[in-house]
Amino acid sequence: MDKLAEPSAETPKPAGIAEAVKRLLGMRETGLIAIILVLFVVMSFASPYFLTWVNMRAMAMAFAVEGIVVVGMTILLISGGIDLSVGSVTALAMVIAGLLFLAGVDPWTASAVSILACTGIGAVMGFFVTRIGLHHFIVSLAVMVIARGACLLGTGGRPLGLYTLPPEFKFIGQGAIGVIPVVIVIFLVVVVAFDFMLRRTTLFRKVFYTGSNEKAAAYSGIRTKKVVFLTTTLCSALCGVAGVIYMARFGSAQPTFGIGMELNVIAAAVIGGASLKGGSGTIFGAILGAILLSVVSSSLALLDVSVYWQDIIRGSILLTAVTVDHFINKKRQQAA
Amino acid sequence: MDKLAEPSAETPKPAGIAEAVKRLLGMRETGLIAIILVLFVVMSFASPYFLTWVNMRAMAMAFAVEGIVVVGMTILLISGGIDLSVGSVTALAMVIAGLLFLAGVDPWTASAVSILACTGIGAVMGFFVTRIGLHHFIVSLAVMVIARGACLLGTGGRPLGLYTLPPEFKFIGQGAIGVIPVVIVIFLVVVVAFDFMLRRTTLFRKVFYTGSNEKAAAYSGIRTKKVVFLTTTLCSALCGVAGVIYMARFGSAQPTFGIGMELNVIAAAVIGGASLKGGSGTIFGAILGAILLSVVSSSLALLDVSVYWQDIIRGSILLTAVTVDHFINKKRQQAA
Amino acid sequence: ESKFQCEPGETYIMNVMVSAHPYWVPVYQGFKQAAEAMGCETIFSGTPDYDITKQIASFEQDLVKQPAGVLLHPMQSDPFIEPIDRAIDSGIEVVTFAADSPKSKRSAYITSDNLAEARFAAEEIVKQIGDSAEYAVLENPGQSNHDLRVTALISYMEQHYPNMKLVGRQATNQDSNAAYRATASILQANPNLGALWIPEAGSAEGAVAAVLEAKADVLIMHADVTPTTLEHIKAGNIHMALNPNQGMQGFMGFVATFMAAHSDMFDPFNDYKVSGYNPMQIPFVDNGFAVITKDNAESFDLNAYMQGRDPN
Amino acid sequence: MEQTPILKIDKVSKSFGPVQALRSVDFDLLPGEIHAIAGENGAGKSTLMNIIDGILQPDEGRIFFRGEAVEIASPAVAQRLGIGFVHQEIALCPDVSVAENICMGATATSRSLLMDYKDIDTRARAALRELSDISPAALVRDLSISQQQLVEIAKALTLDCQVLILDEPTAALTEKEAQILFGIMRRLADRGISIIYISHRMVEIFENCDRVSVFRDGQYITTRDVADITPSDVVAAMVGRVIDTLYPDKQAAHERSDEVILEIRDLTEAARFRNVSFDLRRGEILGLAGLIGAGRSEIARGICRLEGKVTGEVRLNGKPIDIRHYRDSIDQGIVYLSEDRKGDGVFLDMSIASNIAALAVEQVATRLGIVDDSREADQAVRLGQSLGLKCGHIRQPASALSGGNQQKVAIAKMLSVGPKVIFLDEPTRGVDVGAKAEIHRILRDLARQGVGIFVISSELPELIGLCDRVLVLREGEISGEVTGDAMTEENIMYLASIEQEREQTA
Ligand SMILES: Nc1ncnc2c1ncn2[C@@H]1O[C@H](COP(=O)(O)OP(=O)(O)OP(=O)(O)O)[C@@H](O)[C@H]1O
Ligand SMILES: Nc1ncnc2c1ncn2[C@@H]1O[C@H](COP(=O)(O)OP(=O)(O)OP(=O)(O)O)[C@@H](O)[C@H]1O
Ligand SMILES: [Mg+2]
Ligand SMILES: [Mg+2]
Repeated sequence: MDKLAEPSAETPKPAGIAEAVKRLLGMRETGLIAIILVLFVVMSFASPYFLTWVNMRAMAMAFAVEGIVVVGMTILLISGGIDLSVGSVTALAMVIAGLLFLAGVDPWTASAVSILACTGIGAVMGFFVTRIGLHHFIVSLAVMVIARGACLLGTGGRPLGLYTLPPEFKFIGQGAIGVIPVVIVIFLVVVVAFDFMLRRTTLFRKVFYTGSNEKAAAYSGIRTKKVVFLTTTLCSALCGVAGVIYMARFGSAQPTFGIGMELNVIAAAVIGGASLKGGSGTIFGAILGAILLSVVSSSLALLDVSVYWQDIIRGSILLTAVTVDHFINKKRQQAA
Repeated sequence: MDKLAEPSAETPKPAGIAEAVKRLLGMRETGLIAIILVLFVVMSFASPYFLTWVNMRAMAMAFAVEGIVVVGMTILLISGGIDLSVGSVTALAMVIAGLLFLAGVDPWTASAVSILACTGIGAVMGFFVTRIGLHHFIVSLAVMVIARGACLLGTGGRPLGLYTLPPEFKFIGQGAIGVIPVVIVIFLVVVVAFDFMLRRTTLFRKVFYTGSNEKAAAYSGIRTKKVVFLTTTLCSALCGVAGVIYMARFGSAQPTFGIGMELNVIAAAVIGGASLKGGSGTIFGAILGAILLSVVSSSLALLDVSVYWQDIIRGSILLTAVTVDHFINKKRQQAA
Repeated sequence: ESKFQCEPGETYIMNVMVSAHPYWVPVYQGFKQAAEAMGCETIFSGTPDYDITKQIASFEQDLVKQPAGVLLHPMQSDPFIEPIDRAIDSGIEVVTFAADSPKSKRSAYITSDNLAEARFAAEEIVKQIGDSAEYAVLENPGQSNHDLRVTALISYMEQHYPNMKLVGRQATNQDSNAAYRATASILQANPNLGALWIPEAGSAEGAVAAVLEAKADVLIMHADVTPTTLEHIKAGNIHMALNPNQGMQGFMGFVATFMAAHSDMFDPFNDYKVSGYNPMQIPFVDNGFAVITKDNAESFDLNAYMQGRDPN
Repeated sequence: MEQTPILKIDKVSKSFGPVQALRSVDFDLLPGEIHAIAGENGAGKSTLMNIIDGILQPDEGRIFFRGEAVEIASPAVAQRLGIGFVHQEIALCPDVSVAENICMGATATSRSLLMDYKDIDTRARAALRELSDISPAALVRDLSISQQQLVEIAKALTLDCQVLILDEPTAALTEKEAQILFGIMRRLADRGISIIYISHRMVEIFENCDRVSVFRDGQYITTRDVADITPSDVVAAMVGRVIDTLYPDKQAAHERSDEVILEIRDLTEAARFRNVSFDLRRGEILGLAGLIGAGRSEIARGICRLEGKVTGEVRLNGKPIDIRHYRDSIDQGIVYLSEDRKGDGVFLDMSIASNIAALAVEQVATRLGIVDDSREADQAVRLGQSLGLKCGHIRQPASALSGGNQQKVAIAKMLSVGPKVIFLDEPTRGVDVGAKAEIHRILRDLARQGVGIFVISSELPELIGLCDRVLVLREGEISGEVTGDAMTEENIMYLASIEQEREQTA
């Protein structure tokens, strides 16, 4: 007690399996992993189709692109912000890229411009939050409405058919490398990259400082406004990326895409341990949260549960899962 | 500055017009009132129909019932909570009361039972938040899904036609006392009562203390968990009231009613000065926020603005309004 | 040799989005009735959400179960091209209904003719209030069949009745409170409004409330029906509703899917053997629509219809 | 004199995970006595008080109140028993007026349905009257830390209590307010109210208290009448060894140099201070004294560009420097230690190591900007050890530390960048005697190595003992400077409050 010691779980030492298990048990995400595993075991008994490659692929495809948005949202939440506009901005990304493509721009350029435009939207939100001093909630709510309006205006409310997208471009959304769909590869790259950066780089460390105690961060010489500006912009930029991938995947741009997505995405991050007050959260956890939500939805569909029961069961599983996770986590912290 | 004033303009003293104007200018809500006034002036030039009694009445009817939910949400926000389930719980209130009525229960009893059931839902959320220690966001998200599921299950997804509701009951939703619709009378009673209570009763002052600094409140002997339990329950109970009034008003119970209502309601409270971090907010301000949102929507419809432009304009006005309000408020605080 | 009968265990799936929506209920009843007549199993599937990724996932999960065919309501046309084609390549036939994916290899499409509905509504309005009056529409941008009902009516009026004046066009997105607000405003701005066309029933409920409150004399017509609008039709507050023939949609949908899966019954006079496509191709089946008025409203009570029937 | 104690603690233990904060502690409090508790940082003082107030529950042991065993399940129960508590870490509601904060306890137990704002105002005024001229209508969020501390005290005074606990109430107060507080304590004690007084300032204990109990490492050591012992006895009992010199040697005459490190000219910020000019010389420790609200913190924060719009010139080593943001200031080697430890000094939910690294994460990262955990840990261990930081391990969150140890984390953070000039605002607030001596010694060493040290402190003995020269600030203007033998409490107080003296004589 009197000496300054490092905790055991930090510096990786070649200490064998016991050590590895102990470290795993010490992680914030352990509870969530356990819950998902239980769900997998139950489901593979409940349905012979569950543990098939095709089903796994379908489930993964269902959350992979949204998972990219979850990454952006998690980082934003850690910095103390929130973004309700993710659904509309993702749709707007599809619409902008789609309109440019239909106007004759090649799809790669169109995508780049679209992602840039979304980044710009994020920058505008960042401006209102950091310079004017408004709350993220209200700014992103306004932008959510405006971006949806822009989608409708740009398309006249009708989906854009982009059947003529070249196959190299569609490959992003529909192709596969070996048996692994490209979408999932991109998703994994984004997740691994940002997970690493968030845990290890000085830049993203400042995101934690800012979200944990903005004033203390400012008193540590961190330009907290820049940090928040950055995370706000990044989240929209990742919506842009997601939108472009969706376009390649669906071969169309839908002005009504992503309605209600924000709650799903925020829920995933929060289930995964991100705090709505800022200062804590992990990409890994948030993705597990997204997986949990997605697996529950997919399982109910697979089991042919009556639609009238599905929402009730889904909500109850969500509540049970966060409760169980909460207790596991409490136990873990007491043990530490 | 040196005398202890009650929160915002309180005890009216016969102090002359100058004093009254000064007090008005000192209020948190002044900026919002100014913005709404400007909107009214602009609109009455833009459309000859705007400043008519019938239009005013229609605009008031359009937000009065939702306004009751805004009251509950504001109090909950002040205590540091949030509730995403308001839309589904309002719908569930309609469905429960509707089903009971169709089963032969008299509509008053059916309504009372339904409001009680909603109160129970709030109590369950309160339990999960205060006893288990989960976050309001995630609990109310789960309940939002469950309550919607219950609506679907109860009705098979089909709206219930309640055309046979007795006229005395429909009077709540469709009647008028003199020229004032009953709905608006109920709304005003709820608003005035809770505004008064929130400012003047010991019980509701504890809501502010709890939201401002839960620890400090607890150290002062306030049972903060009880307070949060209460505000969570109250918000759902008011959703129940709103649901029953909607039923009387539309003569039907719609299982899909109120989707997306939560964002609207939270936005109203936040525009009106409630903090998402808890500890501050007023009913008066929140209602002004609701009025602002509603007047903008009604005005755009009155001017027959193209649908595709409406969202863009609406979002932009929202953003402009909160920005202007922010600056007015800053000025006011500097002047004080 | 094939008959119009299923093998034991042969299963057909009907897949939709927003699966709790009451619209699907009579459709699925029709689907089931045809299936029972032909000794087949059915499953109702899809996603409760308005979310295309979830619907695609549920469709792909349907495929895992190796059904003989899927009757699909694709939420968007193009995103379903690849999944539908993949299903057909793996031997599972797909027929679309109420919304199409025309560029896919689906073998048939069953739907109400929204253009016909719009034409009918336009003629009825003109018949009731004359050909030089004011009318308004509520709409739900982004949902194709609702869009079509509105845009087709407007262009039909422009073409055939140039003196009909469109004075209001508001998005209410099936939300009755939004419809109440929009209608109230339209009534304010246009005291001479003669008729209101609404492409779905949810908005109609709010619109009626506004019209009644304003004591305005406005002819309301809408598509689809709910118990509340039905009562309003009986009471004369709503003039008329046009309801797609959902039962026929489901029944024909099943038959078409079955036929696509049993195309070996059929040897048509064309090149299918050389080209290798499914000979069972029907570009478009119109399931028709019913006109609901005061006189026949009794027959359109869904709750009465569903008495004693299993929704699943 | 055999009295029955009003409060008796019997073999109470408490642990937080692996940390045993209290081990079978005994303690008793007599009616009408002022009972001091002394102990190093992390000795368990606040933990015991939190148990008495019902905020924490003991793992073992019993509490007797007026001879009866009681279970104090919550602060509400404690209040009903008549226990009032001024917390070490300020716990007020920022969005609520001073008056409502002060009367919050009464509101919590009030049976009346309606708020009686007039009564609240009257009572708040009464409680504040002697302490300060803070407006009861002001929002707490607009107050400085010391003002908040006064509100916290006023709040406890309104309670009709039998036992009043004061956990380091004077840490952020100046002599003047502290003396007022002691007067009030005396009067309460005379009325038979028992007071537990926690402080790291020996002088206060010996001037104002009747008995003193000493804790060490979560254990109860002893209780003695103050009259029977000396401060060094208490310190020896606390630390387990004798600390001979509380303050390090001052700058010797031959060390004195005219070389100026930091030159401040005509520093002005409209509302808060005017025309502040001074030089900070190589090797010296410069102090800044003043009353609460004189603007001392503002000057330091203004120089570092942490707040306000300041005009004037700043020269570092003779060269004018242009600081736009605190980051520039840090890059130039000028750092500031905040007086509000909890509000802006530490990141409570982040690890100790990350806290210490916050000022320059780049230092513990590779050139590519990848944080190196082991370097971060090494830095924390190194700086922590040099300051005598006491903690389980450096990956614990800062919230698990005792108040004084959090302060050490904040100081370690400053030192991590190897600064040229350090502004310290109440640097030893809440730090125990031993650690304080250690911090003083470190500051002196740094000064000798050429670092410019600028200390703001409300504790005059600290300024006098530590500094080579003290500037005195009065209402935003420098009213004088004292050095050498002229550095006495009387002189400083005189310069800090001339205006008031004049007003009084006039
Ligand atoms: N919430 C907590 N979690 C873990 N450990 C804690 C917690 N609170 C206190 N401790 C530990 O308990 C011990 C006693 O802390 P306490 O705050 O009682 O000390 P203290 O005597 O008041 O010190 P100081 O003079 O610095 O205020 C310390 O080792 C501290 O780290
Ligand atoms: N955020 C703020 N808003 C309004 N007034 C403030 C704020 N911060 C400080 N003040 C006021 O500015 C004056 C100077 O405060 P400052 O903190 O510099 O004083 P100080 O000499 O450091 O005294 P202490 O820190 O002991 O209160 C005080 O009257 C204080 O109330
Ligand atoms: Mg302490
Ligand atoms: Mg200060």
